[in-house]
Amino acid sequence: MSLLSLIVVTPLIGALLILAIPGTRTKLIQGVALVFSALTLLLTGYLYAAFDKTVVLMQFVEKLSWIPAFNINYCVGVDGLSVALVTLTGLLTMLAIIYSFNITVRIKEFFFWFLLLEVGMLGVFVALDFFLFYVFWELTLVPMYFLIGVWGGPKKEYAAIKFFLFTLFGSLLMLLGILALYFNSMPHTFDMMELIKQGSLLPRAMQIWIFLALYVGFAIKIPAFPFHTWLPLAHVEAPTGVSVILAGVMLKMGTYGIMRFSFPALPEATKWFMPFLIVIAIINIVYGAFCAMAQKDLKKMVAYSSVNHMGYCMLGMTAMSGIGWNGAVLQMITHGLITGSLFFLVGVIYDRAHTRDIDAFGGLAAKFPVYAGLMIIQVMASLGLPGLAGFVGEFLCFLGAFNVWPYYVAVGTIGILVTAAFFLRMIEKVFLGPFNEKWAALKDIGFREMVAIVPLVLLTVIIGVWPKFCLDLIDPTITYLVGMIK
Amino acid sequence: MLEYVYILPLLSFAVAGLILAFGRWLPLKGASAGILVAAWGFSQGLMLFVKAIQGTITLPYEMSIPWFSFGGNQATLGVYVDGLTIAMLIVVTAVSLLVQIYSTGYMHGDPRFKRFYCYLSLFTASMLGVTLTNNMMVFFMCWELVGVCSYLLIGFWFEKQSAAYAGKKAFITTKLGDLGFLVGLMVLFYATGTFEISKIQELAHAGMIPAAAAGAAGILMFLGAAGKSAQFPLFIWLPDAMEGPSPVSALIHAATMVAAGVYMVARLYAVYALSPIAMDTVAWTGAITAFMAASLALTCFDLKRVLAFSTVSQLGYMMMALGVGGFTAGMFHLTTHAYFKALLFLAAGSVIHAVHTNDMREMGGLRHKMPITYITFLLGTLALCGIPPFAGYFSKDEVLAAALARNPVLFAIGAMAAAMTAFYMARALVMTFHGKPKDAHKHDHAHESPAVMTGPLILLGAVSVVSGFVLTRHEMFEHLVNFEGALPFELHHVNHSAVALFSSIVAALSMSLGVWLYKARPDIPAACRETFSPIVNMLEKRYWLDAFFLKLVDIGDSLSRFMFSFDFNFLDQIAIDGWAWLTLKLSKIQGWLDDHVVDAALNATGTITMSAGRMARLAQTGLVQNYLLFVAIAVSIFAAIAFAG
Amino acid sequence: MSNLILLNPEIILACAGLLILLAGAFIGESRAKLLFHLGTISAAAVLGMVVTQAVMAAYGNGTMWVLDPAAQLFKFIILLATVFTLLLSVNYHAIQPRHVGTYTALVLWASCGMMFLSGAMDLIYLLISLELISISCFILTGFEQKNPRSAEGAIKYFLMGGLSTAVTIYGISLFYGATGTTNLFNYVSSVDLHFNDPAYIMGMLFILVGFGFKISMVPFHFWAPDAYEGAPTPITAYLSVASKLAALGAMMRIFASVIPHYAISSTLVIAVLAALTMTVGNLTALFQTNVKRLLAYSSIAQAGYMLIGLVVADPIGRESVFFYALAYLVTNMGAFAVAMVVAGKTGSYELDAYDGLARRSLGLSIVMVMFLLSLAGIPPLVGFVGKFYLFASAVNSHTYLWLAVLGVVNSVVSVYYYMNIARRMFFSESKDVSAVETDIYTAGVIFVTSAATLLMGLLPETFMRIVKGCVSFHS
Amino acid sequence: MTLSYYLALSGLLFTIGLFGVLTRRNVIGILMSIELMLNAANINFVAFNRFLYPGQYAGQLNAIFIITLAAAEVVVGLALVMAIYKNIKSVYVEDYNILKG
Repeated sequence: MSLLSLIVVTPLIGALLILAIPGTRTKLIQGVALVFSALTLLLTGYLYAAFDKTVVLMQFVEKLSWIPAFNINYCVGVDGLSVALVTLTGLLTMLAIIYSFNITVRIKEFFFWFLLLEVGMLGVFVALDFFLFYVFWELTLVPMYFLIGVWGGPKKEYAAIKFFLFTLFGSLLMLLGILALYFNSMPHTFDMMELIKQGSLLPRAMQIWIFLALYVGFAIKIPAFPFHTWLPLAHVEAPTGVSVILAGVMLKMGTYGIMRFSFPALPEATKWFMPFLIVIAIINIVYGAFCAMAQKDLKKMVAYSSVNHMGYCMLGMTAMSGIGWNGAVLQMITHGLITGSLFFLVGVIYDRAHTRDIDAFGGLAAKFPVYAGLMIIQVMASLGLPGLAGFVGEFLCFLGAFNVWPYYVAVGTIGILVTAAFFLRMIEKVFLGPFNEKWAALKDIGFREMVAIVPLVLLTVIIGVWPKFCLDLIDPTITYLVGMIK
Repeated sequence: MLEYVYILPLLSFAVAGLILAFGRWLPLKGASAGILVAAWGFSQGLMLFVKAIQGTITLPYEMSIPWFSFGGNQATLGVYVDGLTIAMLIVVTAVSLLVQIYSTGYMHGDPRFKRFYCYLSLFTASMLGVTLTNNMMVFFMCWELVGVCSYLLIGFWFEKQSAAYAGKKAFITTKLGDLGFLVGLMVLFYATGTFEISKIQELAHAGMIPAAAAGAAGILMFLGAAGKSAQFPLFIWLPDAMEGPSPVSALIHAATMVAAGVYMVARLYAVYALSPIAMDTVAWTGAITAFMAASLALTCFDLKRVLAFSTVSQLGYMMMALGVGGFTAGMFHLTTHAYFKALLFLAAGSVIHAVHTNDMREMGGLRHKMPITYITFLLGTLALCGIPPFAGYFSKDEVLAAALARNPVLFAIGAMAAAMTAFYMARALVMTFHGKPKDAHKHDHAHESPAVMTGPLILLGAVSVVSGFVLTRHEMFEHLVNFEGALPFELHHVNHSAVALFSSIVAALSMSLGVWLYKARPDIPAACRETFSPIVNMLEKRYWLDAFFLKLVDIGDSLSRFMFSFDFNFLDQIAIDGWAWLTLKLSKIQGWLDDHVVDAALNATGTITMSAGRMARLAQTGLVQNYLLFVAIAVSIFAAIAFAG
Repeated sequence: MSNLILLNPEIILACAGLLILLAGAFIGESRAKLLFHLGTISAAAVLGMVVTQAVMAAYGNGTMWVLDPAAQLFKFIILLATVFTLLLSVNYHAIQPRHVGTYTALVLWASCGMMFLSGAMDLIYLLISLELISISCFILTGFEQKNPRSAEGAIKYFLMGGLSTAVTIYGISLFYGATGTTNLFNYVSSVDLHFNDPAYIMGMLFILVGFGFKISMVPFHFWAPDAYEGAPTPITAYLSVASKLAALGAMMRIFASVIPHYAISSTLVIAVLAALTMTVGNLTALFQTNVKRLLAYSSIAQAGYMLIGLVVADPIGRESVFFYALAYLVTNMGAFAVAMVVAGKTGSYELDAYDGLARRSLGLSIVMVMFLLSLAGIPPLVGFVGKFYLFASAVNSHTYLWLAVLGVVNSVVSVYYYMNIARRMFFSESKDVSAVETDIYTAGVIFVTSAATLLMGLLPETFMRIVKGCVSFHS
Repeated sequence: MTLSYYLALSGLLFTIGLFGVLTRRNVIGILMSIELMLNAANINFVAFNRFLYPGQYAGQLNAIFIITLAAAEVVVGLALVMAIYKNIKSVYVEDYNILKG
């Protein structure tokens, strides 16, 4: 079994093991979940280390025949585009599991679904066969449904089913697109690399239809305007750990899919769609930021800021240049770290105060310096402060796109301003000003929460100061991919 | 020597972390570490300066390491040192050092003393980064970082709502300008293919950058400078920034950070020089700012705000100088201004420390209580007003001369601003230190500040007196800071001495007028306030610029509320859930059909006939069809299909 | 006549039915369950025979019937469903001990009819098979004599069935008039003559009514929810799986194989009806509060999906229907089994009986979710592979891409009500928290079907190869 | 007498049967109407056999099958009517309305 298969299987074993443990042995279940997620993280870390940065093609490839009737293979591999995302998934899942030790009801089910979710997410990033990709893609859906629906907030059931239906609709359209590609390849295949080679030979109209079908599937996950409305709801209702995964990993599946497949395989359609894509990216940026500004709920604000940030990512993609794509990939990773940690931080205050209303707080910085400090660092990272991770990705996205779409980019910068405005306003209302004595009894951030959050903060700073750490992996592959498309 | 200059910002960064982590175990809660590093930095700067003057080091010096690569481009991390850098380096380290020493007294006993020094170190590090970097991308990073430090320090006493607000206002206003900077940077990148300053300069000197691109980049980046250096119309944040502790005002909002915009224009002067439009924009914005801010200071009663407006006005001078081609003049004014304005702020801080108010109407007669503060403030005032032989005289003189050389209108505006400067400074001096104490209680409790605070004041006072004179000896400053193709420092074709004489006389007259009015006839200014109330009102409203920006914020807020309501009410609830709703409705219809069809099931068979009347009656009872009828209909349709095709 | 040996499974099954009926008259009520076991064993034995025939590639035909791989596949499906049904019936409360013999015999005969149907190559032969199924099933539906629902369901089923049979027979007569034969072997040779003959087209369409009734195609589906709700639950499962799939198999033989695809000018009619079937089934299922009814409407929709493959009718299309039939067999059977278990504990088929089931019996809930997700077509379960296959055939055909798109939309709609059950099980609370017990027979069925649901989803290759081997109908 | 007369008769019978199925309230009546429709088919079979394919017996044979079949169906149908009558005490189809939705 290759390393990648091991990575995908480890959490699955953990999930099955948890299923076998009696539900009353909560400590054991938590332990198993932690151990297996940690193992996965170790393996992904090893993958990160063992990954050859100079090779632009797929590495750690494993190909086994699965369903020969449809020429479907179990085919996995990673390149610079996916390797960091795999590691990110491993990291965020483990941290989210650590954070989720505060879940008190139905612990067994929770961690079972959580590890199953990890299997799906890892699978999406390593799959090289489109059928396999689709299976993993859908595999993330069901655990997410239950995680939101059972452990979520007041409107959890609505949020869960909405998320499910929304994304399912997209993915089924994607399935049709995949099938169309399959039947137009010769010999029929689901092999992504092969389809990428053959896709460009399709007639333009066909490419456009297929692109559209795939795009809807991906766009719903990203989420791109106007398919984003499931996101605020799902993020807000989901329990903290799940919001982290949702924002940190699952949104990236959409952009990853487009970069991995749609753009390289359907160049004509890409060209045709580009003007729309850039407009959507700009709308995401500006509109997401403005929507976030209107929020009174801390979590919803962070959720809408994700719409805005994924807009940057799409902007970078539309550049169709090495600069922009580097930015887009880096933005995926940094958004995972930053927004993930922001959701953790929002969770910390919600666990204590049982409210997320921005106006309900005030002056917390005086009483909770550590919490305030972490929050301010991550907020600054989120609004793109240089020196922290958010900036480099964002800057490269803008820089890349500027070459092609200068005026759109100029409009898009408004998003930066608005993001700064609403985040600073939030800080002002929550942390600054006179201390609201109502919260005098609350405690500052605890050890378990620190364990979950501090690694993300550290990584935010490290990537911000030394982006090479990430970009070295990404750049060669991206340069190669972009060169290939052009 | 030069090889190790990169250590300066790194060390400062490290010290910031050190203070945050271990401050409580260090002497003076970590202040000592910050001061030591600043002192070392200052000594390094001074040595560099001396060596540069002596010519024992070759400039410009550049070194860099690869930072990261992106899509075939390489970003580097490194330092670029030329005369301009050294001049700025000395300003930053000197003021930082003195302010840190001063703050041990000023901030004594503050519960967040440690954090204050952490922020100061962080700021110093970032500012050194701005000064030393060889790369516009890193420049922008540090540029933003100083903004954050400014945000944190303005809002240092964040329990005060106004302080928290002012911090946010400063950050967002400068961020607005930074959008321009960002876009300008991108224009510059695509015009030159690099972020490296030396390469950009080379290309600019070789004329390889198209004038249009240079102009666009220049103007866009100047927006950023306008935000940072508080130029019209973005200067609105600076007066509010006075909510921060006075040492912060002295360091950040008088001497260094606000000068970063000027420094940026100077740094990319080669690019600006390619585009007359960009130059004119800089010059005119500077002139307008100088005039407007000076006029605003006339009616202000808050001591620190008077100084803040004065700072804005002086920054306008510098910009104007750069815009008209007075490269060296502008930078020289930056240097001298940094010292005397820091001095004024620290002295004002000393006063505020003593009387616990900013309002000049509650001061008065303090010169006996606080002699050192008074003397040093007086020296700073004279320097600022441009009275010979103080520092300001030399630099302001050069600025005006440069303006006259290029455009008499600019000169006239500058001269008027100079007159107003002298007047409001005289007003501030008199209201604070002369006359009778207006608030006896505060006056009684006032006392001279401790030595750690007066020490820096005295030092800065000395510098304010001599720096102008010293630095112009043997063309020392010009030798260090110059730009080929800009106006020479000593302008020979205009009557230099005439300009100097004229400006000195104007300043002296105007100052005397101020002193006389506020000391002997305070009733006249009061009467003037009455008489010219519309103008006073306009000035107190700051030309309605604040209102304008607040309106913008309001519009943004409404827009955001509108968009969210669109998002939620339309997009989510109607366009998306609407589909679900429609589906459910459809299924209800279907369910209704089944209810009433299968519900009646065979029941309906008895009542259905083929007659239309019967159908109508059925319609009235709600029983339209039944399932056997469906079969029959299907059968008929099938038959029809068979015969049709 | 020597070929008659190929019909041995049917003959043996029919005889077994007779024997069991007789035994039922003599056996004591306390040992009546033995008859279920006998029935199960004979069905299983016949299943073994069918498998043996398939393995030995024992193919052949008579004058009115044929034994080809497709027929064997459907016989396999039918017998498997029969075994499951009888196992589920063992502990079903509403069957009185003295009627066990009758019940078992009727189930076996109905299965026998279905097996005949799967090889029918003559319309009259086909008609008689259909009637054998129908008549047995009418009785089985009304088997709970004391239950008015059961009787009402049966009578509705019967009347609807009677009408469709009449229409079908009329169609057969027209077909006979147009072609001079009811035999499909003979017909094939004279095929080109009749395509534009109205009598022929009308005949074909009227025959379609009979099939439409059996597979509950809209608008001939109205009986299904009522009969399903009224019938004893094992019979509901049987009707929804065996009866439906057997009819579908025969329909495939006639409409997608014997009569060449291009020759049916009415394919569009079936396509439209397929679209209607999925849509109506899914839409109506949305508001059901009774699980049996919900599954009834769901099975209507499932038939709609399967019709996609029938409409496409090229090899991939046929394969996809065959595969989906297998998938549907295990999934739907399993879902009904779980529904039966839950009703056995709570005494109700209403949705609120599922509240908090996950707290009471996590394993059962997870298995039920698996079945529901498989019906909805979520990977990696077998239902997904089936849908994938169906959509693949539609995409491949180009002409019927719109059916695939509609199928996608319908799948999304269906998830809503499938997940509604899951929601109840996992998100809601119940007052009663006692565990739900499962008897050994039902547990066996649930175990086998759930394992198949998962394994066939993960490793579908074997089954795909089997269905590929079955697509070429004998003609 | 030509084929068309027979076909017309059979068509008429079929339609009458269908009409009856749709309009009778009594279950027995509906059963009888269905029988009419079956007989319409029988007429078809025999007529086609006689006029179009005179050499065969298939049509007539089919008719006999169908008569048998109809008998079986009626037996079961009447039994079901009995069963439901025991439960509901009515032979009118509009009373069979427990199951709906």
